[in-house]
Amino acid sequence: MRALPLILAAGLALLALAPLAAPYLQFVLTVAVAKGFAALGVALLLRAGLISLGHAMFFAVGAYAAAFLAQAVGINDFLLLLPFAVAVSALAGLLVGAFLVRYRAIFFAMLNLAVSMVAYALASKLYSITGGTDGLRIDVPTLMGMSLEKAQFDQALYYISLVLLAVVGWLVHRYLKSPLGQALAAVHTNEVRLEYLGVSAWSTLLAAYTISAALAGIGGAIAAVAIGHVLPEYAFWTESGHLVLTAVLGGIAGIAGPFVGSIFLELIHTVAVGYAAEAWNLIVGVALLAVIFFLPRGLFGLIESAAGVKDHRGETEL
Amino acid sequence: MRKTSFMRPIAAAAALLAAGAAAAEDKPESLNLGVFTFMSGGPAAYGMPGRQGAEVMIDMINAEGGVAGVPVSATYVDEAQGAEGVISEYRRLSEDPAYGFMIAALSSGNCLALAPIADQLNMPTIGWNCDTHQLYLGNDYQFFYRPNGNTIAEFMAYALYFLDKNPDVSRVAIINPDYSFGHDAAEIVKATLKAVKPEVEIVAELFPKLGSSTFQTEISRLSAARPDVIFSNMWGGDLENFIRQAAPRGLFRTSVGVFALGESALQSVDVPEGSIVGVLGDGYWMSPDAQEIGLAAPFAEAYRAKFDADPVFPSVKMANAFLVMKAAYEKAIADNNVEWPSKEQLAAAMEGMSTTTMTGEMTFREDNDGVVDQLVGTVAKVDGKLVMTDMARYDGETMLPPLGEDPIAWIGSLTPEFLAAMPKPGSYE
Amino acid sequence: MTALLKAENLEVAFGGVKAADGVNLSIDEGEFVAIIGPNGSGKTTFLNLCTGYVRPVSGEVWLDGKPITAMAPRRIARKGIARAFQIPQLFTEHTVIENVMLALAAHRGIWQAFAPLDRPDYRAEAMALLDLLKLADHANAMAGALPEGLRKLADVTVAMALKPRLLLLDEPTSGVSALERFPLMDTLMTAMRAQGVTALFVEHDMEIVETYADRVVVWDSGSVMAEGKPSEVMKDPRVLKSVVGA
Amino acid sequence: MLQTLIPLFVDALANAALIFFVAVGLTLVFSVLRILNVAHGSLYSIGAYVAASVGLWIVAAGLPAWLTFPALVLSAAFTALLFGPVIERTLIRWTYGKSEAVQVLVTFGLFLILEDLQRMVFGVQSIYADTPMALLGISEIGGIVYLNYQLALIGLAVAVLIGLRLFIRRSRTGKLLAAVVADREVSQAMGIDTNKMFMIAFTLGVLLAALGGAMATPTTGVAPGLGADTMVLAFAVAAIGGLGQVEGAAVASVIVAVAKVLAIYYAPALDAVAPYLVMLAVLLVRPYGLFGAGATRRI
Repeated sequence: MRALPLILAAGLALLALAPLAAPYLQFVLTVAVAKGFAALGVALLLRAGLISLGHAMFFAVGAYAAAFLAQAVGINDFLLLLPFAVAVSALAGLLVGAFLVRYRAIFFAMLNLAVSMVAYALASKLYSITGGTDGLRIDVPTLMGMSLEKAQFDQALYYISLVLLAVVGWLVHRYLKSPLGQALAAVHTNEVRLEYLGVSAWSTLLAAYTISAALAGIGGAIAAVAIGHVLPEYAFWTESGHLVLTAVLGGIAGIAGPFVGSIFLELIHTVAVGYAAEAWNLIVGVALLAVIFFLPRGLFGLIESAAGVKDHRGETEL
Repeated sequence: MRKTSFMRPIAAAAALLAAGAAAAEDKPESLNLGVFTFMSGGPAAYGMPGRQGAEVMIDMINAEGGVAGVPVSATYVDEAQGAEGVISEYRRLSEDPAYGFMIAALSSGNCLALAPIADQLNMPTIGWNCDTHQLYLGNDYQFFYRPNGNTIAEFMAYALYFLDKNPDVSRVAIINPDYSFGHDAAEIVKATLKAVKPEVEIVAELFPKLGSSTFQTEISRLSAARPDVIFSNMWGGDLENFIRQAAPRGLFRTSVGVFALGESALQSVDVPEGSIVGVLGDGYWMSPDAQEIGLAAPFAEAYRAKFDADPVFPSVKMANAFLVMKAAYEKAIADNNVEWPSKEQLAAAMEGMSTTTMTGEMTFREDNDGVVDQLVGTVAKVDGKLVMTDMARYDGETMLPPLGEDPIAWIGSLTPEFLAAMPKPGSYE
Repeated sequence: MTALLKAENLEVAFGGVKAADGVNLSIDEGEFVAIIGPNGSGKTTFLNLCTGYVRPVSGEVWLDGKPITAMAPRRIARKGIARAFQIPQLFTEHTVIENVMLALAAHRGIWQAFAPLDRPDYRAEAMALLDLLKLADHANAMAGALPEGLRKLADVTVAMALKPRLLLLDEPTSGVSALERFPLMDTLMTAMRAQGVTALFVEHDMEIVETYADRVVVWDSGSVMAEGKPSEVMKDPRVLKSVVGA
Repeated sequence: MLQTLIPLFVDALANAALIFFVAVGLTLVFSVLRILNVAHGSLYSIGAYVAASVGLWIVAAGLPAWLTFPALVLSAAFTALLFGPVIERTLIRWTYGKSEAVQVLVTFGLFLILEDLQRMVFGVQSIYADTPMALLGISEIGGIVYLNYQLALIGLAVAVLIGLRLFIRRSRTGKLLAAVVADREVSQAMGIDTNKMFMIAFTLGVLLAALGGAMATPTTGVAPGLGADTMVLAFAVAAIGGLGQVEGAAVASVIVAVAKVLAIYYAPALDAVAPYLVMLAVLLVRPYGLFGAGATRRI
């Protein structure tokens, strides 16, 4: 059991050092970590047996909130953009979730998809507010009032993202171990018993839904300033599908899984663009099926086995 | 996580080093370019001729020894993957020191997204096809240049041409793709009509999604509106689908189609004769100017040999973008008296540069927008081929608002006399 | 003295079959009441009605003189009625002790998002309960992997962890071999007495009812046919006919 | 007034016909297999590609043009037989009894694979095969020219709806399918070969998807990305009608089509949003769709 924290710490250190060895990886990894946050949000809901086919919507909400604050309102400091984006996406999650967490199984998936497609369609149609399909631009934000060159900012952003990964990851880990987090898996295995314990499955799920939306919002805000542009396609349903895929590929049991999945995918993508751009979806699709068939605990499951973790109690299987 | 504290100074030192080195660079083995265009999906019908134009022009440039003796090679990036992927690819290529110049992008949306990044990454970039006038509105880019003019000149030219051609027009319908390019064009056409012929009524204004495969309901809606003129700046597969679907339903028997990007589709669909088409600039390879300059004929010949088709204006635009890039390298080398220019020197050399392309003169204005003439004509069948006839060539300078003025407001200040002073259809043959 | 639980004229029907047809019943604090009756006579439906899982068409349920009719199960649970099920309802992918700790946490309020569920005080309390119900040896087994009899015990333990005023047990000895029934009931009784729980249990086994119940209620076609001390009720020929089938 | 209403009506029905084909297979597969096939849109676009390619080939080979009509149907049948049984036997069958998350993910993986396979087989350029449309000519209704092909499609959609009903009500296989829909366990206990029923239902779903794609080709272009766009529309329509409700899909197609046509006529800015706004409005009131019902759990 000791080995796992060491491996996680080593992984984080490796991430921190990677741009020194290969500077072009910094951008790729920033985006990967951003998407990892959103995938972590999806993984939370998967623990409750709920599959959201619309979570890219909250990623987009976070991104658009950041872009809106920066360009329309003119407040463009990353340390304000981030909390604002997270607050807006959490609020969106609370509102949407209040309606959606009454539903289970495929209806939950479909209703999420439905809401996300409305968001997608509105983002691409409200030309005067969202910039339509052109999207919105974000200039390089300041950092605590300091104006930085793009290159410096990108570097700062990357390390801020890693710090967030560690801190937020730890908080989510605590949440999952807490009664409220454990109740999440309980919704999946026996909702009737949970209700008979006097626990409202609705509020348990709503809390998780809101947290998952906030996580997606963190990712959206990071991606928005890293890429410098936000677009409706962030909310398209295939993006949502990719988030679920990322979470499952990495493994939903631990906090690290979705990030492992996301980094793995982005790195493979970077390589594949040069050699097999035509077959990128094919590769990902086959990888997904292989993981579902042969590695139900995802890539992170492999790391855990290597670390000698054998105790999988209290974990949700897909 | 303490890495940040000592990484900053390293990065700063690296940046200093790079700046020092910028003054004198060694000639590279080859000049690597990123070339961005649509290569899949409906938009590829427009984007692939662009890529093919690039291939032919690269062959031509390399056959003559390349750019200042350095052979050119290109990496093509598909814009159909969406702006997020396009941006990532642009960054990936730009951060690779092997790449010296970008020719990006086809779509206005992507240019809007890439221009600030070009400045952030100090990457000299030419927007080879995008036209939105919003690009340089209120933005002062150092590294992003656009040698093909903007939507203001382009769509004013169409409005003026069809008013001259059909003086009785009173009902106009607009169907444009749903993004900045389509919305901009609609604004400009409406503003121009309002200024020079205010009695014209806009009877329908539709913005189907870019990449729609079917327009049947839109066609019914347009038929019901009974317009004299249907203006559209759809392009690629959208344009081809629209014409294919609308023609059998008789839409063009009662209304004249104005297809702003229609020249690009003349070889692939039966664009109805009498439709008004153009090339968004002067890039028509058969134009009198092109024949006089003499570069277009060998280009077209090489193009035909390689792809068994005539070049269309996206091919010409792309080829012209390469010529502008070549001129920029030559000017930067001469200006700084160096073997090979730095990226900063290249960007500086393009400031205010003038050059002759395959099809006319191009001059960069202070805002980095290129001034080019506008060519509009009418489709007719000559020797079994659809070509542009009855052309008018509008002077680029007079079609652009003065720097710093709000373009739409400037159009509003025009008068019917402006129209009267314009060259007439058929004046350029 | 008001009855702990009181049901008045409960009526509900499923697809034309009356599962509750004017049920009247009351249970006093400290009582240990058994319900018997043929299959399909509406015994489980009565438990569902009392816990809000099924809403009556008409009639009222009172707890301590306050109406709880048609409240959601979780609200009724929070008011002090806990339930063990005929088919045990456990969190199968948690261990037995985690199941119990989750119930303990739920009793205190689930909104604890940062302190872990597995903390010393919960663990000690859960262990004590498991001890009481002779499940201590299986505390760390996965709930889904337990044999049927132990799962029923675990189900009761989870219900008891809610420190209920009234415990509803749905056939606690079904699926348990004849030899194990009395020891199982002994364990349950001891535990319930130790916790001062009032209980209502549905049961098929007449011997069990006679041995453990203070009072027995006989169900037939959705209503109470007879009630009283087990020894007296068992002499009623109608009861013998419908329940024992004699 | 009537003059403007007639085109609205015709356009709505023409749209509804195309939309119905998109959704009916998805909802049919769900009703029998209880699986939401995320790759449904890809099968639609493969049907379209096969039909368009065959159509172009017939014309290029100089064969009689009328052959393009049977070619549409045969292309769909070919697609269904090629993909239906194989996919059901391998991927889909493996997911029976697994959670919805696994089912959605497996079909999403299939979607990704099929999207790229299409690019590899059919290329990335948009293709257009409109011979059947041209052969049927035009009609004028309410002062607006319509393609007879559009009108024929309305008839075909109605015929398919009625045919499906008759198949399920009258034929032996259909009755067995209906039994599986009604109660899977009981029908299994009664000796119905549910595995065979699943394969038949899935193949029928693929056939309907491919037929939808094939029938659309004469009036639309086929290009990469068609599958993903089609998928969301199919989701929306199936959700509005109620997942698993064939008649619901028909009604929902008409509702979505009316919304879309009204938007194009009177509020063009909303055309792309219209189907989803309708869906949201319906689902807010009836979360399981117009004809659907949620399941309750027994304890």
